Amino acid sequence: MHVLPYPVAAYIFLTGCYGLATSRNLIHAVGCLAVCQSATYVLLLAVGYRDGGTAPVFSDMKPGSRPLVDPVVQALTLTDVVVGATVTALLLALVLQIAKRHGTVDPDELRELRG
Amino acid sequence: MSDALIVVVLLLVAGSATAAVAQRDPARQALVLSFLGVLLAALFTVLQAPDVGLSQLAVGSALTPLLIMLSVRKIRRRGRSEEEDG
Amino acid sequence: MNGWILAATVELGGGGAAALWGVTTGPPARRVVAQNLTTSAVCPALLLLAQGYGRPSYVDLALLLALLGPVGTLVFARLLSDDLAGERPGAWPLTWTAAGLGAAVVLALCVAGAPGRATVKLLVIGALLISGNVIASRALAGGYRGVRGG
Amino acid sequence: MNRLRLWLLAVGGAGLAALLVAACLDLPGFGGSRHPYGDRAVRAALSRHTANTIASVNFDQRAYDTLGEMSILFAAVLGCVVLLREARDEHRARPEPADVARPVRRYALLVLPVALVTGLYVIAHGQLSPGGGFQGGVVAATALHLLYLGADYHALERVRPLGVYETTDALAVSSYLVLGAAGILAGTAFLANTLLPYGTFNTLSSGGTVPLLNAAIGMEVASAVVVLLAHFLDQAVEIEEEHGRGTP
Amino acid sequence: MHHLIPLLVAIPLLGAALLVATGRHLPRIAAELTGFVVSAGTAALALILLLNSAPPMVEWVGGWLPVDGESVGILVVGDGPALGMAALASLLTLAALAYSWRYFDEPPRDRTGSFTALMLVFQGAMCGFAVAGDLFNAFVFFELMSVVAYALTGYRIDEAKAVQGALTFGIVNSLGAYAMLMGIALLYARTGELAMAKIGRGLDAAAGPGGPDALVLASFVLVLTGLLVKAAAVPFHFWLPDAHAVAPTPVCMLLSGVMVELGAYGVWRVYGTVFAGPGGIPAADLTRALVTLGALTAVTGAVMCWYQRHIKRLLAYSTVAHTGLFLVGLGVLTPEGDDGVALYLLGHAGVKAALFACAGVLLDRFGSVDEHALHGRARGQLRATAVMFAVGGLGLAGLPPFGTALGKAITEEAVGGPFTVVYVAASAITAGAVLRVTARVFLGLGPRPGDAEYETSGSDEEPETSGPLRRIPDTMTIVPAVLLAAALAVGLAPGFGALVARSVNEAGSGGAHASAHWTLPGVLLGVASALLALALAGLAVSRPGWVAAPGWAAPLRRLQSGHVGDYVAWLLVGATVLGALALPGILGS
Repeated sequence: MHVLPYPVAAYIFLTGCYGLATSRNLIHAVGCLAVCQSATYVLLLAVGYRDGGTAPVFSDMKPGSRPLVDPVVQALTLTDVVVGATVTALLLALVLQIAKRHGTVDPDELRELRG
Repeated sequence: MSDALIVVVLLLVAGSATAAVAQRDPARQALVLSFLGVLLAALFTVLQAPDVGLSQLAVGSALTPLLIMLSVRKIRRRGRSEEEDG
Repeated sequence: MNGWILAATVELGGGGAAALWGVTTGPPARRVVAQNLTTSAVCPALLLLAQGYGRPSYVDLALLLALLGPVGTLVFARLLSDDLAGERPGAWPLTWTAAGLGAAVVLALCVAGAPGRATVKLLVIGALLISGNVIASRALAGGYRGVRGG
Repeated sequence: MNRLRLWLLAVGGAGLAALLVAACLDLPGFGGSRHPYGDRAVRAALSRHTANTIASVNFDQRAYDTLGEMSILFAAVLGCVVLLREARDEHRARPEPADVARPVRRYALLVLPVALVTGLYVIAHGQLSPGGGFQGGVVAATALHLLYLGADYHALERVRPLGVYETTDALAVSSYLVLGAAGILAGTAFLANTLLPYGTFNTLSSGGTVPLLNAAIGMEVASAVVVLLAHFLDQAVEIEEEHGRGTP
Repeated sequence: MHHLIPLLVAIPLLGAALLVATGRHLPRIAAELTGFVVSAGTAALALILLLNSAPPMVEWVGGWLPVDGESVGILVVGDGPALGMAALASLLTLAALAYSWRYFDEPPRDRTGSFTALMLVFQGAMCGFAVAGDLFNAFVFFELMSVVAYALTGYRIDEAKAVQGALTFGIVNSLGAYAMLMGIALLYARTGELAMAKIGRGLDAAAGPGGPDALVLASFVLVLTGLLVKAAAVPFHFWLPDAHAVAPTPVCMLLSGVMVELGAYGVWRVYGTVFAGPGGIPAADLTRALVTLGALTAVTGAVMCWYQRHIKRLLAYSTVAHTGLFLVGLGVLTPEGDDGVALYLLGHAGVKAALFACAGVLLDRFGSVDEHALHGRARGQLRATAVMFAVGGLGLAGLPPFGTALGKAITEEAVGGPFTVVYVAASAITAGAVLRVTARVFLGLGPRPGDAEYETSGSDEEPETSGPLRRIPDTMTIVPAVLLAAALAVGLAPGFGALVARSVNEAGSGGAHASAHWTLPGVLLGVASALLALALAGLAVSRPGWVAAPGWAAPLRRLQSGHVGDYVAWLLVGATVLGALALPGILGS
């Protein structure tokens, strides 16, 4: 019994936040957001793991023959992966428009919305 | 034995996540992100989630890098055509 | 638990760490080579894991990686062709070593399993993996010239 | 770098880190055996003859979540189409064809059908073995773009009538919704898997409506990803700003 | 009847899918008509369900009815507040679609229906979030709502401010959503359940004699971070003015009118069902956290609102101030507070959407929403809009008999004490700013003010129509008028307050019934806010120097830097503050 995966997930999340806050390039920032999201995958799947378990997929094994890991978190993570990919695409589309309209993708140089 | 495997992959994932954040150039970050994607797929396999691993592979190994690299290319091309304009 | 998983651990740990080091340091040329070698490091490990866990259905993961990994490298080879133009990274010794490793793993698994549909699948994966890697290396070593606009 | 931001980041990060670490120590140990919902889900999947429990959770027990997930993809693609449309001050330029080395071109054209078939295989076996509509759809859509990687953009454009893919995307979403609403018309509930026989365990037609919903998702994802990548490719390759305008 | 609840999501989505499928061949008028009919149908369904929501309904999607109290399906709830929020979202979408009838004369080529389709998906997402009874399902619809909102905010891609605001919105809200998902994962690890009520029971069962532990606190903080980012509580609020000020006007009506309030609703729902039990967060801690953050939000929003010259940004800050007031009202955890906030929220939605609609008229007539540039330009024209803007301002102040006044009066009574001052001040200052704009722009009163250093101006914006409008279409006048009338009806319709109170209390955690009706002190406080607002506006116009930005307001304005990195750092600080505010209960027990 150990708890290593949980702090690793927390660490990934905070690292991503750090990158997001200090980013000098919006594409890089979107990448950091993807890193933040991978923390949620790790946490969810770690929560659902069971020692010695295997995937509850019965195409190549008999039901009840082995301990099973939690299928629900896997379905949740699956949804989460899709969400992550689509959000990345949408944000990248916005970054492209920013590059066109502002001529830069450095957040330090975007000075339109203040005060 | 399984635990050792999980620990190894977890540490690699943490390391590559750090690297992905530390690479400030988006093209280089995209390389690390695609590596992270494949590693995450391996981690999901180790955590007995092949379904999630498959979708992570599908998204992380080719789709996301393609999206990021196309954006990078667009922005670089913009920069170039502006330089040519003077 | 068993030798297959031990082998996968070694492969993932060693190959993964080496690829991580390669992909984060050095000039762009080295990084793309390392990215390409990720596929050859992880794909055999996935095969070994499927065998180690006794779950033939996990082999699909390796199939997908053998298909899509080289595609990912082609993305970088194509869209970074300007950066790579001067360097032409090929790293042929490494590529062939990785290919040999993949072949060895596939052969070992073919021998361990009973011949049948699974063997065919394994062989297909092996072929895809090796050809994909070699082609991706070829693409990095000047596979795209004069990409401008297109 | 802004000094205030670094202070905020340090304080906020430290606080959240402390909180998360404290929480981790209170979590049940990794690999624990208490998964009440998971165990119920496995039983429910077996009772409905679905071999892949994850597919059963996705397309039967929590199909409503998948409806939301599919809508997110649909909305994001629609959003990208809107955001990456040609602006008033832009025009399209024909890109020069790329010069691709012959082995790479051959490989791409050879692997393309293999990848397409693999994508379809992953979709079709979704309710049996790992995989499903989402994974297979992405693979199939990515496969198509081997044409761009191996040949050039014109080759891809020839096999990609965008309007058809957009319509397919929308129709796949509609069919998922209609299948869901059929449950209400049949007098049970939205997205109820009670319309079709559950079939024989571990065959392609098992699981009632699971394969149908799975196929709808596969169609939706494949066409959505094609449309999505098409707009990014257009931006990266074709669309140019008119010179002397555009930037403030 | 309860089987129909998921259709609140399915119908608008189906409409959107059909619009996209046929979008290439459909004339614009047909696309808009389809959108209007689908949206109206959903609104009608929401209202019918709402009328049948006593006693509260529940529905297990997919027919997975619980066996021995355990189910594998997803729960949707059909109680008064859930269906009420769904109905509100649907009706506002309908209003926004009607308002945009002659809007956007240049839709994307070949895709006439895409704006309408996005609005329909937005409607479906808001309805789905409102009726969610399952925490992960709530996250899914929360994310759907966000994704559509990013795309809609950046819809005018020719506008530099719009795309920047949309990206800031996207990054901050996505991060908030991921924090929420981490919280959901922690709750799942503890209880092994996803339905909100089951998680609540699971927490109670798992809590030892020591009461809640750090895990409960962390999951509470993470889940609330996601919801409070959406609700724009200080210090999670920075994205809101950046996004709401630049979104197309019909979208602003929805964002400010109902989406932000859905964040507050989510806080109420999640606390009441998940964390209210003995294994959750003690009531005193929640009150401390929400009342502190809410009061801070109200004050910050009001101060920043006063110093804006960009009219839509000014309205966005007034939304921040009002959500602060809602959070304070919810934070005291009394039935009266919940009732008051429900009524306040309904009235506010009408008033705020109407104000944004009027600002949109200015934008399309003059190509500017800058208070200084527009000084006196609308004098003598746009009379109807001028009257509605002024009436909206008074409604914002809580002048009886607006719904805002009734809601505010009840909430003030529930909160009591020094917080009454916050309510009166925040509503008066935000309303004063709106009235000041009315006086300067529509009446041309006072001298033309000078420029400050650190601010966002609203000039040189592109009108959202194909060019500046010479004649304002009737729909753009009728819609705000109807919305204001609805806000009045909330306060005036006999028995409506009591009806809302009853359905909120039936669903709420308290269970106790409270009455909701006008009281003399409430009316007097409402009149006082309105008079104070008028006085502030008059002072601003006649003696600008007296109410100009003092030195201490400058740092506050500097915090709103427009830099997404700053906002992310503030999000982390906000999570820490939330944890610190709720910590004593964990330590003490």
